[in-house]
Amino acid sequence: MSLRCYFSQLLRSRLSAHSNTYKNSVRHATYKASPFAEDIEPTVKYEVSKNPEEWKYVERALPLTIVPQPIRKESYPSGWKPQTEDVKKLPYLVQRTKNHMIPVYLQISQRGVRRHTFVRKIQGDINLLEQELKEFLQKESFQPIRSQVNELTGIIRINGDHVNAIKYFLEKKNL
Amino acid sequence: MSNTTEKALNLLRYLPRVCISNIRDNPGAHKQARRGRGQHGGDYHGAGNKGAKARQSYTRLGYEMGNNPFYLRFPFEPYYKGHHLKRQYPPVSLLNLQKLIDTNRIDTTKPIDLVAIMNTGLFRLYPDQQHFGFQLTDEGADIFSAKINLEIQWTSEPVIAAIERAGGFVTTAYYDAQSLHAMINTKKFFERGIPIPRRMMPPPDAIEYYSNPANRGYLSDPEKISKERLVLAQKYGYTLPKLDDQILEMLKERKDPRQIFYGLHPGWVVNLTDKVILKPLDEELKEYYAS
Amino acid sequence: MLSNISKNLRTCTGYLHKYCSTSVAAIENKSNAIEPRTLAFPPKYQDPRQIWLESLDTIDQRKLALLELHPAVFAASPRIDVIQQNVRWQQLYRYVSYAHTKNKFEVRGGGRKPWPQKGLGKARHGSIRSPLWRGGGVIHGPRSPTPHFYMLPFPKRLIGLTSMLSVKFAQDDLHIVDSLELPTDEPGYIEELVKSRLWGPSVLFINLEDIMPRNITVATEQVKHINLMPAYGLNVYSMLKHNTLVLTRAALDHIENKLLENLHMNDPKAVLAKFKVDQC
Amino acid sequence: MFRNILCSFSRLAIATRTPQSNVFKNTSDNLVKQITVRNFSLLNIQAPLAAPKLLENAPKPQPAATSTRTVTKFSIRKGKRKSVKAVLKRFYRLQWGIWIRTKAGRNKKLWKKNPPQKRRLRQHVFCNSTQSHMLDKMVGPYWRKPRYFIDDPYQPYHVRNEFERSRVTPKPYIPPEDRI
Repeated sequence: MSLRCYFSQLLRSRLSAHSNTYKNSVRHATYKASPFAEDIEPTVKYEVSKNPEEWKYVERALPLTIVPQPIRKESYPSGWKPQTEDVKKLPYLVQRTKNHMIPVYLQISQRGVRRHTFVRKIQGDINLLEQELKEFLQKESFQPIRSQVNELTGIIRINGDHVNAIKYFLEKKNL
Repeated sequence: MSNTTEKALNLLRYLPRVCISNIRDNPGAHKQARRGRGQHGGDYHGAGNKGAKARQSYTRLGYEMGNNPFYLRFPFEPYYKGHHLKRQYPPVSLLNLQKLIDTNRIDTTKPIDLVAIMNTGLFRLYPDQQHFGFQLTDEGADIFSAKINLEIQWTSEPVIAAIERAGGFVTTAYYDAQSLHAMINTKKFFERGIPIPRRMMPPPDAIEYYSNPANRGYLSDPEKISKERLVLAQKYGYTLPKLDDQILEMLKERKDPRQIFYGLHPGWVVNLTDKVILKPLDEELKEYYAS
Repeated sequence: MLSNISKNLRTCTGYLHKYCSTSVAAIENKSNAIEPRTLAFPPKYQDPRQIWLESLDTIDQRKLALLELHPAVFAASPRIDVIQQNVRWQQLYRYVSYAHTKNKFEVRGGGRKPWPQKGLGKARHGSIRSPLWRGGGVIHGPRSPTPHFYMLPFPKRLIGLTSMLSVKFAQDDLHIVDSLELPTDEPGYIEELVKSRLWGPSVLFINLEDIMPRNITVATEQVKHINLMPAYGLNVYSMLKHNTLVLTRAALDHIENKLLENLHMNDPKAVLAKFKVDQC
Repeated sequence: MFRNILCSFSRLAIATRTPQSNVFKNTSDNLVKQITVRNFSLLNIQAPLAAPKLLENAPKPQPAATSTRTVTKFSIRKGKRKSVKAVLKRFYRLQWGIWIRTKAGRNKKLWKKNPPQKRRLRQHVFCNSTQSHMLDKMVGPYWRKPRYFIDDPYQPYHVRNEFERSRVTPKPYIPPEDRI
């Protein structure tokens, strides 16, 4: 496989970890930043093409480093809804995850016996949110709703599987 | 309006400066790993009085004191026969795909293939465990409404109907393990600085699937595919929507059976630092990559 | 204990003193030359924080402009427990204990049965180096070298950095300067500057590049408690160790951008995967 | 040479332990494998055998290494837990955690069993949760991973969301206005 090694030796000298979008802080004291011992002449003929057209396809193949922001559309068929813009004056906010989803999760433990719902990334008045949630969920369930607020980490833990009910509640309050 | 973070930050203004000596972890975060050696940890060292617990002589898992054990009682059944040979295709549902499009994780102005799905960072694929790409499942078929040019590795008829009713195109394409490794993490592959591998032909038992126009195989004849589109439209009772021309160009884009990435030929070496593509000039290499 | 209380009294009075002084100090008219900071990922719920951009040219404080700081980095919830976990990780992951004990087979001697099994009326023993004996082997003793290496999960290191920066900012220990250029290179100047601006005795200057301007390097050479650090060296332990944290404008942009990008990372698989010790 | 001594030594050590009953059954197929391996292995190429005298060097019955059907908690070479192959030959794991098995005696004495009984014997049935939990412990994580075959007959059974206990995804919620 002479093909593979001659190319990789040639390139290893010039490849660095990754190209950043902002000014890269150069590290002068590490192995990677130190210059390569000596240049190896490639034996096979090749041509270097700087054609921006082809580079467009490479850019398309490369992954994004940051999660893109959703674009405003008139309808979202998948049932996903973006968060409303003016949330400043709301008493509390359930911030969307970096993937723009509502952070309400189901945790199953004790071999499937215990099912707890977690509402994460809560900002603002967490106790008020808890009261409203319990009020809303109590209507549907015959058992009393038992919940636990962790103020420091902004997480509410509710006993029982209420994930989709809470997502409906939050969407109704256009959070 | 009680905001915990604001409350905590205001409180910090009046507390002494946080330093290494005045912080601690949550109570109970670290359990003592010490064993009972002595000074009340001794006596039976927490192992209780005699018996299997103290002598650590429990019976082995599955043993039933000489009785014919449960896991040996039943005759053989070839449930797992050939499990390591059959190809696997982790599922992507139409609902997932629609959600990715709605949240702008996938760009519908460009053809969508395995590289685009893996670049969202939400799916995992292990080619060394016989994963040969993704299969499209029909959950959410009735709400799917996006004009896309999709390339997937396996799919079923109702799914093809759902995509084509929405005005898109779908092709099923085979990728061998080596090309999958290149497509899963494209940045890491380009940084290795090796030529883009040549995509292999499908194995004998898959050639028939990928050359059948009903499955929109990438080896089948395009005319037959357009005929099949009409057949499917009549079967599922929808009319093929008229395609407006500015996205018609994108919808027509297809890969060559030997190609892995759109627009990049096998044999090319991509250099990320100098933003340059190295193309071989050797006759023998060119002929190898083109065949 | 007493020294601790007196130190806190001094810092508390320091806060009061600073408040009345900020309202009086005139803001330099040069602020329009410095363009305001635009925040990536504009915050939705929390409002951005503000901080003075200062300069090291003169001893007493000179405010050049007012900068905005992203609340997700500088007003994050101050997770003291995560900060402590980071400190514990930074201390432990490089610690290798060389403590060593010999077990029964390694202690010299003890191969022979000291006296016959029966007959002497003494207790039965098979070796004079068994753990029961004085000078005998140790059971489950420390074996050298014992590495205490472990990698704290990536999200915890991220939260550690953001909470540490928020704590520093909340306690007025964070200052932004335009650059680390000093007019002179005597240590006296920098010490006088730190004293007059009521920065804590120990100051950590963070610069974007790891090559610092000559003057400040020479000035802080002898002074043990004033240190320089490049932006890529920022860590929770050093920030805790030093009383005041001084960032240059470029370092601030770089750190904030990098933290925000990692908070909105698209493909965290590589980062969340288990740390491969042999990296292949 | 070294390898040869080793397997002869292991054959000798094992010969003493295994009971006589299945000795002959194991040796026949194992012996054949032993001979072919020895002839073609690079290490010890021997001179072609003289014309074989049938009686003296008839193959001595020695048992080969018996396959263990119990759980090995710590293997010799890597110190890791081993999967019990006996379980994988008899049971099949569904993704929501239960194991299925065949019925014992489904091919035995069918002449005297009535049709409903034979129909019941042909069925594949669930194990109970304690048995499934035990089988989970007897088998490594490789076998508990989900598999995505094409046209897999068991594919619809891997998800069982109708029952609360075996549901993995959150319960659907029907808003009050959509309820009938």
